[in-house]
Amino acid sequence: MNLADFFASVLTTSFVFVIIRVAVPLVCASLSAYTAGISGMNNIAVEGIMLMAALMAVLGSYWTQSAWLGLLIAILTGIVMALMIALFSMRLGANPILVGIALNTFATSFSIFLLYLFTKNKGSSASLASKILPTVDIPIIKDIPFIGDIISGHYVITYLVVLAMIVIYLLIYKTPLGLRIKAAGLDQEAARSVGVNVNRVRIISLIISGLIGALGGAYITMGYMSVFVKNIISGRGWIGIAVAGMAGSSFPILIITTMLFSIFQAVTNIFLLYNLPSELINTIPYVAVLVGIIIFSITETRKRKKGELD
Amino acid sequence: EGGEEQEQPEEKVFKVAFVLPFIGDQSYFDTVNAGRLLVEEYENVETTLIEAGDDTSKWDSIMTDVAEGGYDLIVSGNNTYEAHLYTAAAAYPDQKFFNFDYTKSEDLANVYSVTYDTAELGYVAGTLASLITTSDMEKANPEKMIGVIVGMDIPAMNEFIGGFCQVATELGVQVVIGYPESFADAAKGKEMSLNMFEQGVDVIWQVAGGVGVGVFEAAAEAGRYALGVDQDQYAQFIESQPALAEVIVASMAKNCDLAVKRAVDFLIAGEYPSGVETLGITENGVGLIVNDYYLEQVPEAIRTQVDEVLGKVSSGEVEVFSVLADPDGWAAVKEAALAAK
Amino acid sequence: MSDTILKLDNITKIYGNGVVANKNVSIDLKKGEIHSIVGENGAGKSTLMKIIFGIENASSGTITYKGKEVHFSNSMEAIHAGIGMVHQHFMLIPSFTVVQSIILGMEPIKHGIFIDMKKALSQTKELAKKYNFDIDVTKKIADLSVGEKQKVEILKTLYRDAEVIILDEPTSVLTPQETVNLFNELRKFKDMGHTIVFISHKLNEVKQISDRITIMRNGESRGTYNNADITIEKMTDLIIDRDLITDYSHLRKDYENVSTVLKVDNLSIERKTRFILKDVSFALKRGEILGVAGVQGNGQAELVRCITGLMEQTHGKILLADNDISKDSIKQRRVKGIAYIPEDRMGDGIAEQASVSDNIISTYYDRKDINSRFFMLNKKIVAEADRLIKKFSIKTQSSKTKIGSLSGGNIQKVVVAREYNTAPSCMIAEQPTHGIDIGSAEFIHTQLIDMRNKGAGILLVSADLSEVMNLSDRIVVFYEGEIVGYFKSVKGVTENELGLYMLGVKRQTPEELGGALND
Amino acid sequence: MTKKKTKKISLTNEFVFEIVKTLISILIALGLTFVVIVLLSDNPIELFTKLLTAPVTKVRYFGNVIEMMIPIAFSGLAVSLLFRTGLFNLGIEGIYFIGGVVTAAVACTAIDSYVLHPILSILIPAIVGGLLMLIPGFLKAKFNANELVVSLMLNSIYLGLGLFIIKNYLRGIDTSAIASPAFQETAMLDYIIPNTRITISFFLLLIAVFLVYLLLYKTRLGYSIRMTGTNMKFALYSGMNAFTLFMLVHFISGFLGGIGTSVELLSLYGRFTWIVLPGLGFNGALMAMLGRNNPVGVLISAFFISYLAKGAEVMALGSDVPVEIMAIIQAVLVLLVSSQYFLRKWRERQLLKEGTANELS
Ligand SMILES: Nc1ncnc2c1ncn2[C@@H]1O[C@H](COP(=O)(O)OP(=O)(O)OP(=O)(O)O)[C@@H](O)[C@H]1O
Ligand SMILES: Nc1ncnc2c1ncn2[C@@H]1O[C@H](COP(=O)(O)OP(=O)(O)OP(=O)(O)O)[C@@H](O)[C@H]1O
Ligand SMILES: [Mg+2]
Ligand SMILES: [Mg+2]
Repeated sequence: MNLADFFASVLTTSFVFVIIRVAVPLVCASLSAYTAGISGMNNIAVEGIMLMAALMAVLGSYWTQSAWLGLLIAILTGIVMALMIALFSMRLGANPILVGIALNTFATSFSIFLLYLFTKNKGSSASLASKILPTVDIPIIKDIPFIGDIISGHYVITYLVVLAMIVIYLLIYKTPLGLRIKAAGLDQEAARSVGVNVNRVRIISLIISGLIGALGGAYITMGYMSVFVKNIISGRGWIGIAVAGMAGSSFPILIITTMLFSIFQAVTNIFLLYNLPSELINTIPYVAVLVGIIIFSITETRKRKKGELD
Repeated sequence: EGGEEQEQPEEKVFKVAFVLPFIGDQSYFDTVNAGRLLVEEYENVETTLIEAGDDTSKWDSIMTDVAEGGYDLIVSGNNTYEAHLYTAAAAYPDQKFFNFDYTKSEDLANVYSVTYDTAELGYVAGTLASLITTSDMEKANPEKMIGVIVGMDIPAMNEFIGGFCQVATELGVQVVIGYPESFADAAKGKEMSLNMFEQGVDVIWQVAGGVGVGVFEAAAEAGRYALGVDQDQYAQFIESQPALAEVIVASMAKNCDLAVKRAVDFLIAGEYPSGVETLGITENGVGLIVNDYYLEQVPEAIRTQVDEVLGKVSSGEVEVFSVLADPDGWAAVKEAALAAK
Repeated sequence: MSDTILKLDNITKIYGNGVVANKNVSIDLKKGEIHSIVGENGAGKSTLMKIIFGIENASSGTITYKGKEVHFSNSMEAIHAGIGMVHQHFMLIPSFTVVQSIILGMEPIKHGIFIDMKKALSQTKELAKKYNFDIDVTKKIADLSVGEKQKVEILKTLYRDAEVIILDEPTSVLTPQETVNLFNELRKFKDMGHTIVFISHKLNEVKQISDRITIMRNGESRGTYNNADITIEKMTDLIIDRDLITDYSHLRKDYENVSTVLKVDNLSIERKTRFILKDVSFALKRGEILGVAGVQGNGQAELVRCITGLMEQTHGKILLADNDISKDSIKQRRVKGIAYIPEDRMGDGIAEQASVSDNIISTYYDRKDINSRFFMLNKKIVAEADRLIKKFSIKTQSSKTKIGSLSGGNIQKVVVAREYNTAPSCMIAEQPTHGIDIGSAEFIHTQLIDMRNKGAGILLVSADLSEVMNLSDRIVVFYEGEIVGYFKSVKGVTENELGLYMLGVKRQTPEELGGALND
Repeated sequence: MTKKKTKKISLTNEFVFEIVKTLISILIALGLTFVVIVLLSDNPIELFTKLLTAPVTKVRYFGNVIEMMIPIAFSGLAVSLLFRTGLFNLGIEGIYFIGGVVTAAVACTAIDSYVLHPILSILIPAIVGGLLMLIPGFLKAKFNANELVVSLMLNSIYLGLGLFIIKNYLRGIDTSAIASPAFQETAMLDYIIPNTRITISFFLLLIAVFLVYLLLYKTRLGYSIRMTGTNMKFALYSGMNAFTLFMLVHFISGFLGGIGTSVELLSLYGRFTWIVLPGLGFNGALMAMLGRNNPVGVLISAFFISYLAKGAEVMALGSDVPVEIMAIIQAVLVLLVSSQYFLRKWRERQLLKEGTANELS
């Protein structure tokens, strides 16, 4: 394989399609960390939420024999986990970060525990006849050249996630709730002093966070895959947390960074077939984010020095 | 019940412990467990499964517990975990051990080990895959390309694909190799497989544990073929996820279950051996699983050729390249396979 | 009785740490009155207000509002019931715009779910205009001066149209003119039937504006008086049980070896579009207090940050006893003799979660006498802290108490004690008595004069003109980043005249201003 | 007299309250576990007893508890220093991995001394760990780069880099797994207590706890760490040098991480076999939080969690209850113990009672 082959595979509409496919769970992870984070309730249990949701999607759709009910169960799982953060940190005063770490360790083992309970198997759900959600061909659009190839034919959840993305954007930037969420995150005392019910606002943010994180988990086992494999999230949740940490409160930076990461990830998946040291190739997306944040921080520091910020 | 057995000492019950990191790896820990279920059927065998987890710092301690647990035989193994078996075996020389998958070069009197000729297995898989890609089977394409997804770029894993590459080169078929460096990230496995299919591959063999599911997903989505590993993966999925099962035209088995049964048989017969035995196609240690779906999907011409190859390998007529035996030669074999056309 | 709108009955509040902040306090507020609450720092005023506003829960006692017993469990409920509060510490979010800050919690809506930004803008603009608050509502809070922030706080309450408006020390950062405006507004509200609770340490203001006055001491009410029935002296007496010094001139002693301790030479801070400081030059001598007057936000804060090393100037030099310290680190400057009482006492001045003793040594924690070679000497630190607590009569349970639980005035005393304790040659005192009760303020003032008498040069930056006039030997006035007025002596200078310079109406010639550097 | 006595054991005493609260949390966690065991097993009482008592039934088991405790206590110490300084850095995970690779490199080198070799095999990874932590430290101190992001990315990068090194430069040819060669015998730490695998690392840990304690509470550096951690602006204003401080803290933290990983490998492994991040760093973060970033607290948390883990492991061996049950106990426990308000209402009522009582007298 040579460089020409490589570019041939990258510079295609189907590659854009691939990027979207790779990006969906990462977008979910980023949004999940972001929505919780801007309300001042850091959710670092994204990985655990996605993992449990991925499992519950499979188990749920198996029990109910309905993909949609499975999705619902997955989402409820995600929400319940996110609410655990609310319960413990808001009602019981535990550090939300600690709750997050605890939930992650919990999810890692508990997903295996549940898997074992229902399949007598600790590795995968291969023996369960679970359901998946269909892919969607959008009429008319699918026949438009290029655009149709890119935006039609994705899994149902992909469209749900795009929808969620738009809704979250509008919510944060255009609605009273969004303003209050930001206020709660920036200074809870100040928010409280004008009658913002900070706890309620944060609970809502966490519910959204759990929901979107769960969508990411369900995406993986309810369309993209049809089987749960132990530890199937493989760090995607953490990437979301890192991206959200980098984006701060900015929604555009969040999405741009996630997409950049996804592009690097997709390229990495191609590079991996080129007989190069795979363990190093695997670090490409991480190196990219690292370089990104270094450049970002340096420019911010320069700006601050020059007084263009603050 | 137990009391009755005590009174009739001639009805000895053999207690066998299986120490595995976990089961459900879609791979040979499951197969070993299948072996356990096989011998569990025996009237006079009682088995205990111990899932010790994948944190090897705990294995010595667990092995010691098991060694002190009064078992007649302890079954364990695999390149990552066998060191702990040998540590315990050295400490408890009267305890019998069975290493179901041996790679270690040293040896102890109370340990009987088997190793599987996975290179032969790879050769068979490579033959089948090469024949499929050059065939006019329904989902095959004109390109002569096959793929393999290997969990990690390490010798124990590469041993599977040395023969695979060798035979593909001989048959003029190009090989695409992908190492996801993971046994869990099925999504990545899927993306890599889809990329392979995109490049013109039409059949992929997976040797990657949980990641293998991603390979089947990709094959189902792209309308191509996949080959399973370690056990009958068609059977594994046909009930629950028929769409996935239908891409698995054949599976290359590493018959650890049979090996386990053999070992227990020796034990019961009172002639438990010592030393290392290599189980190849001849010994039924590895082989192609022939099921109805294989018969239905793969044209008879191809099947005949595969059978021929099986025979040749078994008889030693074909010398299969082994990465473990010839680590320095591997690079060249790989290069050739990647470039072949 | 029918005109009582809000009635507190036997309110007791015990904080989680065991502090009894309010003890059986009973107060009734009449509809349409301005009711002041005075008392020294830590008397429990803010706590009482927080209880009314639903931020804190009373441990016992009842609140009756409009004839009904109420239990507000959060401020939302209080706001809905028609109670508004301007807090002692700013409740503003720096990255929000003024509009966002004002509408937060009561946003105008369009299409059922979205914020109607247009309406919000026009409403807030109107509101500001109606009450004569000159403020650009599209600005970010971070870009506002302290005075402007205070206005935003008041606008927030007005926007909510509260019936009972609680103002916890709203005037401490306003200029005299702004205070007059505010009082006019308050009277207007009163006439419209609003009830106003007003907390201040400036007793003359209290006297000016109030109908009735409640005095608090040690968490207890010492009685409510009609304004006409009580004099400032009586109030003082009830608050601190002694007389206050109002004129410090008799305390001043002339310092012998007059020499320049701090010289600021052509200092400028240039930003993309404008100068924050422009060619500022002055000299501060040993044994003097140099007052810096000016409306907040005219560069004084930046000047101080440059001198102390928290900010970098773009041009110019700072000399400490003839050594150029412009490039020195904060630490080096401190070691060379600069001490600094910061304006933002909660942000810069203390670590809220740390103990009083940890806070009281932060600027000299590595000093020899409280350290051995490797370790800090805990006993000596505690002894030092206890000594300072005593000397500065800081009200705290012990030196191990979290400083965050002290009242504002006592926190400030900790800061002053710490800076005092380094025996600096140059003290930068920025709003040193902002929000401090009369007793403590007097105390801090005498400490500053004491330092001056011992030969320290003190740069006093304050928005409180009477403080500047009372303490300073010489005065410079800042306007838009420049020195526009210089007074060699405070004698004969009136507050009004200073005010004209502060507002940029008058301006001296360069020759006259040169005195700041050369006198 | 009597009054004083009642006050001493009353719940209003912060310390007593914490202990009561912790005990109740443990009871609840165990209660829940019991319920789960009852649901899963036929002989719940026996299993439950095993869970609680197994670690003290055999010297070896108790040794295992200590063995498990050591690496997570080291990483807990390392992380707690960072947390204390207000730095949310999870990079110790990566340090454990790459530090392990460095350990392997040193331990596989022939050094003919039973004294020097272990010392070098611990010291070099520790120094490398410290230096590597300077990367996020520098980026934070100089450019205020988000340390969480940087450390998470570095973790993944160290994983790839470490694997690359092991595969290409440090591979044991006697194994077909991806692992380093067996460590030289000279490098390995000796077992010092019969029937256990406890090595000198246990004492190193105790010394580390003591030193970190001294550092935090008795030294000037510790003071500036604590002040910076509570209010960075204040620390700056007070003249503390954030840059130097961040660099020092990161270095010490990485240094501790390096020791943690090397003693783990030199005591329990014999060769480097990790192919994924070992999770010890994340676990350390948990210990740090559970122990309230206090070195002694970290030690106690690590012991406690290890004790339960061992109990769960013994219980699960060969039973119907999967060992993952530990996850349930641990989660509930961690959450309850760290819940500051848990039982707070109760305590406040107590406080009020006492407060009014004091008022009256
Ligand atoms: N929730 C909201 N509702 C209505 N308008 C909003 C809302 N949030 C922001 N805006 C408007 O959009 C503009 C940009 O808002 P944004 O919050 O992005 O400010 P920013 O300071 O640029 O970003 P950030 O503070 O999040 O870093 C604001 O000036 C405001 O007028
Ligand atoms: N959150 C808190 N936790 C514990 N104690 C507190 C808390 N807030 C205030 N206190 C204590 O309660 C007492 C009353 O404080 P409060 O703030 O009400 O005083 P204040 O009269 O407003 O003083 P100032 O004039 O300085 O603002 C003080 O002793 C203070 O230390
Ligand atoms: Mg083909
Ligand atoms: Mg107050």
